Amino acid sequence: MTAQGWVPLAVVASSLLPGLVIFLLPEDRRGLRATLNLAGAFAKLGLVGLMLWNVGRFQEYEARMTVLPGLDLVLRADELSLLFMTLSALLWLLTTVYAIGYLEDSPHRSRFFGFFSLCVSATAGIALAGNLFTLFVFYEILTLVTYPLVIHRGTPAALAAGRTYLLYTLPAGALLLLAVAASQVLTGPQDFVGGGYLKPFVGEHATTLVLLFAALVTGFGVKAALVPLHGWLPLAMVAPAPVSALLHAVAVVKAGAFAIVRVVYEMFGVEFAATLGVLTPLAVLAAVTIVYGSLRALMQDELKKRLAYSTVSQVSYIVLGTALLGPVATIGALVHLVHQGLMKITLFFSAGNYAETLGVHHVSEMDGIGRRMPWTTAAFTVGALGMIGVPPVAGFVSKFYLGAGAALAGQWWAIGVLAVSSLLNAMYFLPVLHRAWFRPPNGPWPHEDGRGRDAKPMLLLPVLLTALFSLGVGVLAAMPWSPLDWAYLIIRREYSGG
Amino acid sequence: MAAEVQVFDAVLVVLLLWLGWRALASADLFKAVVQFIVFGLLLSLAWVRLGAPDVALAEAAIGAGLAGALLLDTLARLGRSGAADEARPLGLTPARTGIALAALGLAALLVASALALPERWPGLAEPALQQLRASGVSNPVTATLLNYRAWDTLLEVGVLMLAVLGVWILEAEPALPRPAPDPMLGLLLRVLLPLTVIVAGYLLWVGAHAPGGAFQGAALLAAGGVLWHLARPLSLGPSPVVRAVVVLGFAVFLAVGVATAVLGGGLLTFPPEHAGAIILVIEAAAMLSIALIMVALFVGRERAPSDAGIPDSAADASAVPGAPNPGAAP
Amino acid sequence: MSLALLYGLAGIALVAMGLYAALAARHVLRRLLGLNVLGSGVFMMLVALASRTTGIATRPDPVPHAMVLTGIVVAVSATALGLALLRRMHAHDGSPRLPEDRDAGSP
Amino acid sequence: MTGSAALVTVLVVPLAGAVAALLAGRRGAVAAGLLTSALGVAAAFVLAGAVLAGGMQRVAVGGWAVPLGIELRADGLAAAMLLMTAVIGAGIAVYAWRYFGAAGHHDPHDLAAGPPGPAGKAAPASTQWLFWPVWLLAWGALNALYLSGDLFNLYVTLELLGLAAVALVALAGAGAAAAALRYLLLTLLGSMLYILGVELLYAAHQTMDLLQLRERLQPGLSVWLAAALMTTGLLVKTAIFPLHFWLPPAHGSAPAPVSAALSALVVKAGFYLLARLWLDLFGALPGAGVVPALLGALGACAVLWGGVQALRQTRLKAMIAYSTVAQLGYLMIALLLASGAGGAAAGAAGGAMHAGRDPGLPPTGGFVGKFALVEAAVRAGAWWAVAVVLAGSLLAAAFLFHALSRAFADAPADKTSAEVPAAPQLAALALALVAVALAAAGEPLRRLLTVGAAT
Amino acid sequence: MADAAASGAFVAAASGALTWLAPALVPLAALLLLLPVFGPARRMQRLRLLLPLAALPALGVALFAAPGAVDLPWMFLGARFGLDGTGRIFLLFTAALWLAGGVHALGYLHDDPRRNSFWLFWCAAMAGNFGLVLAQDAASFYVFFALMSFASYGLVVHSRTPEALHAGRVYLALVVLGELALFAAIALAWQAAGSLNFTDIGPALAASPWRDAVIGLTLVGFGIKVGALPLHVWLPLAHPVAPTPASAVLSGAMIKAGLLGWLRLLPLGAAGAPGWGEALVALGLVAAFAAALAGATQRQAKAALAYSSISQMGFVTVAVGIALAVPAAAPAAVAAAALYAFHHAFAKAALFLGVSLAGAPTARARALWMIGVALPALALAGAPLTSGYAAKAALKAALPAGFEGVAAALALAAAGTSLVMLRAVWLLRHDAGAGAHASHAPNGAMWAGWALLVGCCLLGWPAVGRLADLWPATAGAWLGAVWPLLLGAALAALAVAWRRRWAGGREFTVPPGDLLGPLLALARGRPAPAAPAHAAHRPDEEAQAVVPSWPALGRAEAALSARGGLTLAAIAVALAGLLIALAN
Repeated sequence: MTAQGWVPLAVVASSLLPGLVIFLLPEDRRGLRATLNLAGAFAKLGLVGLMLWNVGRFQEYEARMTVLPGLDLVLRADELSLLFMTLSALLWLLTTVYAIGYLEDSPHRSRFFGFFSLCVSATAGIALAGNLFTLFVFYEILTLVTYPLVIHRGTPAALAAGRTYLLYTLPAGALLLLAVAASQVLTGPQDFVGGGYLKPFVGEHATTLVLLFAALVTGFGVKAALVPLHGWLPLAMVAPAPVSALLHAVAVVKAGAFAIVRVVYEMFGVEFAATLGVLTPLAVLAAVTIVYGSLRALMQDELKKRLAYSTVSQVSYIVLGTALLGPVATIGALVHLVHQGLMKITLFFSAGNYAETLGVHHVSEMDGIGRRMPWTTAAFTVGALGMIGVPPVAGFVSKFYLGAGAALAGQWWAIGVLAVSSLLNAMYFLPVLHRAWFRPPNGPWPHEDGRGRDAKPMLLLPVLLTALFSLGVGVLAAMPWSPLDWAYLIIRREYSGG
Repeated sequence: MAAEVQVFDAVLVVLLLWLGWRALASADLFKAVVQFIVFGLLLSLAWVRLGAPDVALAEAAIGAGLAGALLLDTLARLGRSGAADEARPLGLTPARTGIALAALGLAALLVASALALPERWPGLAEPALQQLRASGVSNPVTATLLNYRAWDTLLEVGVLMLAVLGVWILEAEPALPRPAPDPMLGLLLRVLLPLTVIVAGYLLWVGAHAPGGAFQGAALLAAGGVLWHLARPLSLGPSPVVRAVVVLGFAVFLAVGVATAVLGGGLLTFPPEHAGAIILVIEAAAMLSIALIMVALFVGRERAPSDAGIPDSAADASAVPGAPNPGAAP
Repeated sequence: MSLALLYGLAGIALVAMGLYAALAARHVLRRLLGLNVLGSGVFMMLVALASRTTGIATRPDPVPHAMVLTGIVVAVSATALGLALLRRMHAHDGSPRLPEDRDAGSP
Repeated sequence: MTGSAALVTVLVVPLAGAVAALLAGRRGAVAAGLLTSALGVAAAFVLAGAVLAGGMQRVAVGGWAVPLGIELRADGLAAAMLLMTAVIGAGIAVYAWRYFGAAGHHDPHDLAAGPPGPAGKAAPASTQWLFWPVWLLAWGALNALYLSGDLFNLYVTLELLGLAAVALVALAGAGAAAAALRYLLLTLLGSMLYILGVELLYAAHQTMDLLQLRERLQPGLSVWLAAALMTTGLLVKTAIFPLHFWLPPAHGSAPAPVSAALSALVVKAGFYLLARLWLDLFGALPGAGVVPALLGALGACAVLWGGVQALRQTRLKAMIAYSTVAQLGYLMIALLLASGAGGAAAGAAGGAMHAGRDPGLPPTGGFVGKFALVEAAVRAGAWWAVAVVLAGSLLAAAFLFHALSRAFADAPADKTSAEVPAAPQLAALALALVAVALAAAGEPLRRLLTVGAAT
Repeated sequence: MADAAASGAFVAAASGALTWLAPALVPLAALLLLLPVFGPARRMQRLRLLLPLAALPALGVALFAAPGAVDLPWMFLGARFGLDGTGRIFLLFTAALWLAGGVHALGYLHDDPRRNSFWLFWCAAMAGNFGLVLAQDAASFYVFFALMSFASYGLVVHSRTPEALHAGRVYLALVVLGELALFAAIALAWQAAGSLNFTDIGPALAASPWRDAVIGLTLVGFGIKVGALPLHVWLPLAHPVAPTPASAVLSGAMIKAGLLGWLRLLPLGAAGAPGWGEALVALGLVAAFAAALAGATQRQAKAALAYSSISQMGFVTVAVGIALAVPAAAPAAVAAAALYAFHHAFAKAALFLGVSLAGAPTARARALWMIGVALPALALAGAPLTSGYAAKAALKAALPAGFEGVAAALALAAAGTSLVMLRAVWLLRHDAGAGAHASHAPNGAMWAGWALLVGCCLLGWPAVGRLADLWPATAGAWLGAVWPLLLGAALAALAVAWRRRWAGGREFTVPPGDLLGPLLALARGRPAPAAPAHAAHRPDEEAQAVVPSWPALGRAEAALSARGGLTLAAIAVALAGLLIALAN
């Protein structure tokens, strides 16, 4: 453990400890619970900031603990981990604020916030995982602690969604277990390293490596919601809005995509993976997911379901960018990891605001909602436009790099996929915006909450902030410390150092 | 030592096997239990024939006596319906044929391995007898029980204690009705009780160098206790006094173990010069405890409906049984 | 045939009988009897074994004797507990058999 | 404190605690129990430290050398088991403190339980305190079992443990009597088979000391027969498929802390002994590999069967009980892998860690154990084992989440669930933390486990 | 991209940045003022009067700023803003147009209940339009272009009538399509040039293997905005339904943003792309003719004006085509295109604003209006002494050798322009009562805005060109300038006569959006509605057509969802089996 090894540990602990304490709090200790949550979130953000600053100056953080001989738990802060870490820390803070407002009077808040914090801890672990085993461990923990959140409402639909979630994630976990164990047997202890570490093993194991790749991608692909492993995600939208935010932006889906990025870049090494011939199938899989998710989103009337399918599609941009050989596509993938999170959380927060304030759950009920809830709808608009790739919202930047990367890689079809998908994005988001802004309300709202004009401040503030961030990272994309800038930093390491 | 097979042995073995089988296979369970008791008594004869008088005493007092009393008592309490069993309780069915074949196969294998044993066999007799001098007693069985393998015995006392705890747990609920005591027993008790106490003390004392010891003495003492109970029903629930006596043997044994360990000898390592005395102390405490435990196993915490006068622990107020259930079997 | 062998074989027979009864009987009391007979068989084998020291040592091996003594005490303890359980089960369920051994009609 | 003193302390503390609890009676038993737990944990840590530092600790009871006397030995595996037992036992104690504290309680964890009727109610509060002496005796028996190097002494500890377990199950009241009785009959039968095997070994080798036996062991009919008898007896006690049928009713009807103790500790004692026999004693015999293979196969069946059955259950505790059956199957597979050449350390580590009760999900020790198991299986090319472990872990996770979802399903209407006493929650949390710590302590634990394993 | 030097440059460039960003930022700031957080809508009434002035900074920059540029490496993907010659022309007319339009809108919308929403989109679109003119790199250009395009949707559907919504949907669909094409084009151009600066892209693209792709995508992407054939279909739908000031800026200013995009991104002058160029010329000519003819059949003045815009942009397209085909001719052609855009912007915007003044109450006002309408119409037709003549002349002068036929065709097309202008003016007069778009009589602000534009139309030319260019230098040139006008008048007379004599008063009308109706019908798989399209559209029905249910796909999803575990298990088993097989 380096001298600075406590920092990554503290990052994980900053949500873990409050989470554990929160479990024990009585329901009515709102103030204390909120304080704990927020203190943890701010502490995490501060720690992440510290690491960002220092990693930006080429210092690394590492904490290592040997579990079994040759089997280490490694938490390491490098550029790539911090990209994800920062996103999740920031969004955790906002989601916490949002959730405090959202769940104001609902039962089982301690349970909810407890699991929520654990979820974030697991995500921190995934982000900081320094080797495959650690990644896997935290990945499985994430499965474990997300489930209670998915079924939090306890309704039959929630339970069914939870079942489906498990139906996908548990076999995936088993497959991963096998794959991780097999890779452990094959290579012995290995840390993630820029450029990958599997190349020397190619000799007689080429086919094994291909299978290993397939197993890992399948396992991680479940959380990344790659078609046909995506079925759980649209169902999981029955969970409360903060959970959706968590699933789609802060933690779960991102974790899957992030893991795939790690595997491709720092386990196999992208160039080696290309010579192995596994990248093209992965890219095709991502492309299919992108188009399929968009098509499905088009058919949904339920707003959150539409958003969920949109996530299916959007997250695969990350995978697609990863699978396209070349630094530019990689930048696109990495940036999209952050940008998609910002935009999608905006959308889900907005959807939550609609549901909470007016009882609106369906697109068909949204006529004229922009007039009724202008701020929320403005945020929603920013998110939706970003998803389509309308500049200067964040989505544009990542799509731009993905497209350029595809061109650079000579994968013309990928540009086509991006274009078709953007078109479909427009087809399923623009009508929503149209209804919201340009149509008169058709009758009273389903379940109007008497308070105020727009949503409660606690619900509004986070969504405005995320919308602002979505806009900001697009407008200031090229600024130092922006996600794009950071992605460049990662890429310099990946393609030159590795 | 009788090493030659005599006709007596052959008859005894045949009788044992027949009684053993009858004890298991009699359709009438009462008969079966009685035959089991007789089987136990004959078994102690066999122990004597095999040169194990200590075991014989224990078998007669505990294996046949106490166990038999417990079985009979339970049978009585189960009532007519509970004591009834099938006409051919061990008659062969397809499933039982399989069990029988397995048992026979096991027996065959055991026989084969028994036949493979050498006729003369050293065992641990040599070292056990050689160390006798340092053990503090001259009866090698007592030496083994309370010195060489005292750790076994300590845990064994624990097992007994545990049994009574289990019975206490189970007897917590309102006791089942039982017949009123027989006044004739009172008379018998007055004669026998002092006798059992004296004999038990003797057995304890003599155990150091001759067959006998704490278990045998305790069994005898317990027999007296049971008689007492039959004459004047007792309640041996977990009242402070009862608990103290029940735990006494185990506690003393353990305390000795701790003391020997702390004082430098090591766990249950008795200095040869004091070994005899220490063993006697342990045995005395153990005998008291075991005797009470055995009675308690028989008596439990129940009390006769007519006899609510014996004070019980205040803590057990909830366990006071109600009036006899007139609908239950007598 | 030596004494040890005779009683050893008798012990083996008791073991087989007891094992059969413990497994085949349905009345719990009979099962307990079976276990006791099984135990007696084991003890008899042990004591018979101890008697094989004849001619080597002056007395039989005391260790098996001690083991048997312990075993008898353990067996009676277990029997007492079993009987208490049997009484309790009978009072509660109205049957002296384990649930899986209860026929539809008979107790 | 020297190693041998620590060893004696570890043995004596729970037994003395039982005495104290019994003497203290209803009001003082809890204090005695909790104090004993604390002392026991401390002693176990000291002993583990001593073993780690000084290798195997030996105490010849009464100063008598084997084979006449009994030698108590603490090697790495024993120390680890002692430590685990102490920690889990402490958790159980805290849990039981509150659980039995609430008079006339209704088991809050039995989701399917109806209103407690007069017939089904647990033993009255006046006897609930007996949990403490009985549990402490069981703990003492476990410690004695781990440390004992003598086959007959092991028999006595097994009996002590078995009777204690039965008495604990009986705490659930008359409704549990049948289950407890079945448990008693089978555990007695198992003991009898075991002692029969001990007798055969003694007859053949004139010693009951494990180490001495290993040196003297000559393959032969009686040895094989003894091995078979002892193994079968222990299989019954360990509830290995298809001899597991007694376990679900017994564990399922016991009070919650008792179920925890039984599943987490008591059945594992049988496994511990099996492992000792097959890793230390019979494993050296030529051709002995068949039995672990068979045990492994049984374990595989147990994993799958237990998992499937667990899913079928409607009662939470029955579910957990079947999951215990499945977990024991893992242990058997671990035993098999450990008995194979090379994988001993990993397999043993996996097995030992699995002893904590969880379905092998991270971040617990169970997960690390499962991982080690899979890795060992992959390394050994035992693909069937990989398949079984994976399938079993899926089933386990499925039933766990199934149970969890039931807890959630009831939730919205029921605000009173927030008033479940804090201590059980604390204890559950603490145990979970221990499981996590076990994962974290994997490396020291492994070092501990290797102490004495080479000898 | 991000290093210490960049942050240093940030400070140094701050003042420059302010100059070049102010035109876009001021409208954005105005937009923020409109957001309700600053007070209730009622109190905003007076403040709103200042909104048209948000265009003033842009005008100021266009008139007074020295050419230059500033790099803002932190913005977007590394932005560069500045002004060059072409940009100045575009900024000039764009700013003036938005200013005049804004003034007009003040009056036009003064009692409109949705005016707040209008001004929001107005400001946003204005900011986008100014920003894109000043952008010197592709990404920034794209950002502002998107801002403008999407914001104008709000202007198009302002009335919320079914027609407006339908037009809005078509517009939006094409905008999205265009954005995609541009997106791809810019991504490729970036890859080709390694930079997003326009100055780097052109030369680099000439040698790039992606040249054709970029050219094609750029033509399509901006072609939609320009209204190039066949991507023009939104124009005749959107312009009539939008509020008049919005139509004016749409047709006058925003349409030119597409042109500017072409000029910026296409490798004009760097390398010849004769195929593309000639195709573009041909397309432009066809557009010039066909749109003029279609416009002449329209029944709504604004639709006719919209078709006229398509036709006029056809002229510009010809210029761009030539620049693309013949590198040597590029500078002249580009200049001509810019001048033409300048001219067309004012003229067309003046005509559009004229539409809402048709209902003038007094005779004097009507006469004034008539003159004010006739002048821009003449300018568009290319009459001498108008900017139209100068622009057309510049265009002809830019034609290199080998394109003489094009010159003739352009002259003929000018006749078409005359025709459509006559039709438009006629429609304006006859629309006067019935077709007034404002809900109230013209008021001072409306007149003021219109007057500003007419004034610009008449007097604006010197700001960009030589005064002497406004009239033909020779008699032959006079003739050449006048005959198309006369031909157009003759055609008009013929058409009127034909209608009276032979058609029994029935009018032949090209439905606005011409190609769109059959296309949509084709997509729906049923015949086009017989009735004129604008009456037959039922937006909801169409919405459903865009969001299909595709039951088979739903079933597949349900199956996947229900058997997800199975799927995964099957995959897992197959993988595991293979792993095992391999391990052995």
